[in-house]
Amino acid sequence: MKTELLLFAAGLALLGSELGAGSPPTPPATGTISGKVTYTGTPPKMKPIDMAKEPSCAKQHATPVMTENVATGPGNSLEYVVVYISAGDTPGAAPTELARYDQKGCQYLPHVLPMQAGQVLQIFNDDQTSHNIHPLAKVNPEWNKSQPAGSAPIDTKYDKPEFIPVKCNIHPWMHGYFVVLNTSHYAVTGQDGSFSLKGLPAGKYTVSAWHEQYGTQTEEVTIGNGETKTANFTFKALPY
Amino acid sequence: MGIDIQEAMHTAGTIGPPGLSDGSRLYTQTHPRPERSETGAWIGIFAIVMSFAAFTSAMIVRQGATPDWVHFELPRLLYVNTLILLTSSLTLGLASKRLRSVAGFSATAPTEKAYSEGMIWLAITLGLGGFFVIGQILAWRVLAAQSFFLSTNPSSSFFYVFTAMHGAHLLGGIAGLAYMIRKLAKTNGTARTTGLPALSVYWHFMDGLWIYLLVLLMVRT
Amino acid sequence: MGKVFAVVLTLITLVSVAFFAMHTWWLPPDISTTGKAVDRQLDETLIGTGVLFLAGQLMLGFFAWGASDKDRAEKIKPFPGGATPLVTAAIILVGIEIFTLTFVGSKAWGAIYLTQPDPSSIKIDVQAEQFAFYFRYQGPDGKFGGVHPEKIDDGSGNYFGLDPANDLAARDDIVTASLVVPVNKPVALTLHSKDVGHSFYVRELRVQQDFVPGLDIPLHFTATQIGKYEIVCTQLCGLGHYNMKAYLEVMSEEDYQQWLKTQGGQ
Amino acid sequence: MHDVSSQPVAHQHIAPTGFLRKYVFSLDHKVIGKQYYGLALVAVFVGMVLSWLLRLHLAYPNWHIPLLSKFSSTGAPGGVMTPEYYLSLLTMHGTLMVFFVLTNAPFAAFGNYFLPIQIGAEDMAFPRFNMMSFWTTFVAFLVMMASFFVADGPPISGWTAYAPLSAVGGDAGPGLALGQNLWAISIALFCVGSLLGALNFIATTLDLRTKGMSLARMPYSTWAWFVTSVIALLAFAVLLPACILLILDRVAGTSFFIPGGLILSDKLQPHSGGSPLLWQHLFWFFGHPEVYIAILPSIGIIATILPVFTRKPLLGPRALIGSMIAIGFLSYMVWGHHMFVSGMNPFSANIFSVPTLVITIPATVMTLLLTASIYGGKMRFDTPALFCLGFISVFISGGISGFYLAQPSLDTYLHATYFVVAHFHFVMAVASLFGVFAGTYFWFPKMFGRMMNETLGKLHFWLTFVGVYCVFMPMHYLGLVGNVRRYSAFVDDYLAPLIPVHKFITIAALLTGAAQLIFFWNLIWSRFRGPVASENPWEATSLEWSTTSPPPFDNFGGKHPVVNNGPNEYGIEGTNGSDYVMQTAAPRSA
Repeated sequence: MKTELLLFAAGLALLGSELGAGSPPTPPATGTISGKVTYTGTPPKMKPIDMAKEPSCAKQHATPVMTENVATGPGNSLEYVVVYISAGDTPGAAPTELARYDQKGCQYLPHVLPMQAGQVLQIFNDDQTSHNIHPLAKVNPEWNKSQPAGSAPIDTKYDKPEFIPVKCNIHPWMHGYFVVLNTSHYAVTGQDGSFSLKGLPAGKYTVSAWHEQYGTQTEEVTIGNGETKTANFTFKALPY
Repeated sequence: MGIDIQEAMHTAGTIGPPGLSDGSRLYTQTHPRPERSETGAWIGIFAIVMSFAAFTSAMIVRQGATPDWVHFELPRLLYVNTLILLTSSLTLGLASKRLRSVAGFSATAPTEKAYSEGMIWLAITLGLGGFFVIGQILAWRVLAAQSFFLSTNPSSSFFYVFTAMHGAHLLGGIAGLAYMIRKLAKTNGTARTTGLPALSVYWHFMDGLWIYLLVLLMVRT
Repeated sequence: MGKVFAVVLTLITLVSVAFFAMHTWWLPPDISTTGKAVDRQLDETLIGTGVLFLAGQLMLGFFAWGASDKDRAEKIKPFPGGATPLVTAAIILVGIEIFTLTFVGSKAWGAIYLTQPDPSSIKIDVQAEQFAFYFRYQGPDGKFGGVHPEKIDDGSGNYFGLDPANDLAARDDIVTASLVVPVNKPVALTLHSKDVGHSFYVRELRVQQDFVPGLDIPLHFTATQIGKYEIVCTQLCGLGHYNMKAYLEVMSEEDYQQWLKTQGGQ
Repeated sequence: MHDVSSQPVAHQHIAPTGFLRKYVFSLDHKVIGKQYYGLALVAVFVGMVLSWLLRLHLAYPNWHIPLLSKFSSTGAPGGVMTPEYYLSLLTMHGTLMVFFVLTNAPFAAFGNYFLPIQIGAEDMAFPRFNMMSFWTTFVAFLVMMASFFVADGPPISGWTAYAPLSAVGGDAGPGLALGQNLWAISIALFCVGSLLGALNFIATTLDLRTKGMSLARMPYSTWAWFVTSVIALLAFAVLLPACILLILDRVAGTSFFIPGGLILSDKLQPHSGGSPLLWQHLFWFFGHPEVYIAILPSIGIIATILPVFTRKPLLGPRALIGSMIAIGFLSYMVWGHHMFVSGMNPFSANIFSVPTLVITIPATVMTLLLTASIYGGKMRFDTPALFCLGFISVFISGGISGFYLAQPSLDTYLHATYFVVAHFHFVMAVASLFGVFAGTYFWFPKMFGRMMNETLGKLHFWLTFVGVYCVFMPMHYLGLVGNVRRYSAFVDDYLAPLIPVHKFITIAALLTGAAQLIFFWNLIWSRFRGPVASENPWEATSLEWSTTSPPPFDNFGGKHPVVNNGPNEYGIEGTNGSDYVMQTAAPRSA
């Protein structure tokens, strides 16, 4: 009698497992890597940009715009650091949404624009003056186009991962970066230096943090289902 | 201005065989003017002199501009080439001396001997010209072996530019020489080689030009 | 037809001259110590050439008028006196014109370009680049820092390629995008270019001087009027040429000192 | 010349059969002359359209120019020109006009056609060189046009291509990579073509003059072409080396014109020690004589045509020829006046200024002689005559402004402003083109055997004459205000008030340009419909009028004219009641 019951139970179990296999697997909860990027030492003090040459831009800024090569925030936080998965991630197809880059008040917004290789990049001129976009690409093809006031946005894309400095040949102070990555998991630190990479399946990752002046740092992070791990980066800043 | 001289030339010129000084086609014989190809050669030389003057002044200015001028030893081979080129001028002289009668400057028909000798000398000249050009290219290789390239230093840049320009002009002369030989051979000597004097003028000039360049390069590099 | 030509030509001539004479479009007032001579030179040339222009054009029209509507019978008239007096007259008149212009003009030119700057003048380093001017003051230490092209980085505002890390003289150098000078003080500029040829042109100063890559070119002036003036580039330097400019701000001595204080070094 | 007699050379008497030899690779100087003229027409049309676009953009910067975006979507997104595209078109306008129009039309085109005929020769001295020179120029033109269709368009460094902007390559801006290479190659080719042409002109004038055609008896146009070809021989012989060095700097990494430590596009350039001023010296050593290469032939043409219509001899022909030679000579001592403020030693400015001003003397002499030649004449106001009068007027206007720019002290203010643009357009472009127009209306009957339409001709003259003054006179005023040239937009505060003037100029330019369409139409119409021309419709004296219209293949139908008179025999008792004596007529007992 006992054996029958056991068999029955086993059968049920089997059946259950059969059914389980048949039904769609509930996706394993994805994890997140978040953290804060800070610096030690004294960073150079950012300089005010004199836009007198371009009155239409100058009048858009109550206080002078500062250079952004080492932008810092409260608590030694470091801005404009690109944090991304440099290994362990299998890049999917390029996302359909556009990466938008604005020229406004003779500034590049955002200062650093990360995007996935192959993603469509749209460049807008929101100013009353002509701008010139000159991404100094080395791996990808280099180009240099002017965009008169009120003309249509420029659509383009980059196929190979690269950190591309962008300059405006008409307004020498305008400098920014296109960061083309082989992953869909990336973030740029805000003024508080914080970032978070969401939607990571369980696994072992190499997380890299890149800063235009202080280079790249990496950290190994392993996360399980639904875990949230912290990864902090600290760059050494020099006054000059 | 030279107008009066020209007029004098005319009046002198109009004394020609009777019946030719009228409007008939033979009028030109009554004008003691140089062979047109020879005039052309001289005008060409004029222009070439100007070009190389420009190059030279460029060299002087450039050398004065910044103290980055590196002096280097000219390949020995150049002196050999110089000898070759000088000889070629000599042989061309011998050739035209023999072919002169062919060239229609004297009434006497060319002797068979003069013609064949002249042709040989022409051929030799052509050969020597060819050797010179090859020699120059070898000289480049010598220099390149010492890793002096076109863009290495202004001194080497100018060396290559000068030699190349001269070589190019000389190739023109060689082409002319070849054409002359072909023309003569086809008609075995009966063709009037009116181009020959012009060719000699040009060839000797190329010779002189090279000497000038060699001295310049010796002094400057 | 000849009469029509004469009338049209006369009209064109008079209208053209009128606009010059009335100064409808004219130079801005001069604010330099050397500009007066230039303006005088311009006036002299204007009168001299104005006479030539009127004479030439009106004579042409007059002759065309006279030469028209002749019937077949009429004989042609030779020009009175023939060519020789005409040619000699031309040579003498134009010769005199040239002589005076050269004589006076060379002085006006010399005053700007052939004189040494006053030793007490403020030394300012000017760098032109595609497509902006940047100006460098020595700062408190009265010394310019060394320039290292490879260190130039517009992104971080190091337009001159200074090396404050290792070069103490560079640390207090003041770098600005506007040329600020005190009134009535001699200023000695050193012009050099970061990339291609540019030019320094201030209409009110009556000076223009090219920047030549690889050369340091001196230029000095003294501004006599407080105000804000435009410095523009006049040497084709690339796509942003039209937009390459900066401002010259002439201040009172006090304002200038005040301004200097507000400017931090590197 | 023995071969003429004893052994006729193929080209001389036997007209070629077969289309290619006859019309394309022809050795006949007349065909080659027409080919040059045609090339100049194409070039001038392109150049003119470019100037329209430039003017439109300056006056109405935000106006979407129709079709322009079709032609270049990157250069003019949505029809609005980018700054670099403006400069590309500016460069092409200057280059095409200076080289392919002002050098080709008055000198190469008319010179080729009429120099041999006017001296009674059957052809040029070296017909093969002649053909080569045209086809080299033609290839140069194709190469230049090709730059419109390469990746980032034609170069943006202006027709003067100042180094290092023109020498460092793509880092300096759009159009400076492949576009600038094509430019340099094209100009180098053009030099070769022009050198061959000049050589030919000189040899022809020296060796092929017919019996009795002493230098003193040559028509003034022939004189002008002769002097010009000597100038050209020297000038292009200097520009060619300059171009070669430029090309080497660009493709071979040499440093002739590029100094060290240059940063372009944030990249340290791999050059050292070159001298940018070297390019300027070489270029202007060519560039200034080039001005006279453009204007002297026109002066010669006018001096030849004017007496035909005033019906009286030209005043002081020897002084005129002397002035031409003097100008040719002086033109080699004045190149520095383009560089007063370009960073060369300021002392040399004073030195260069003197010969520059001295040039105004022969120029004034020529102008006065031409003007005075009209006095007391029995003027026939056909279109060529009108363009002669117009020429004198614009030449005065353009020459006068030379007084200003020749003085370093004024050049410090006026250099690189629209005053300069006004100056060289009047004295070089418009004057030279008026010569070409006069020549065209005058010689068209000889070249095509048909007269041009007078009504259209006069209309063309009046619109053009008034038009050019409306376009270029105001530019002097802009210059006085300090309006810098070569700006693709006027963003400076002090330039804003000048926009209305620019609008006026633009409209005037469009209308003047439209007037040229009348000329183009007249050419085509008259070619087929024009009244048949007699041998000598204008009652002129020079040799081309003593042969059929158009002349036979060997110009004089196997005979050689004998010249007994000068070209200047007007207003006298001619044969059977005429008031002139042909050069070929029996010697006058006087």
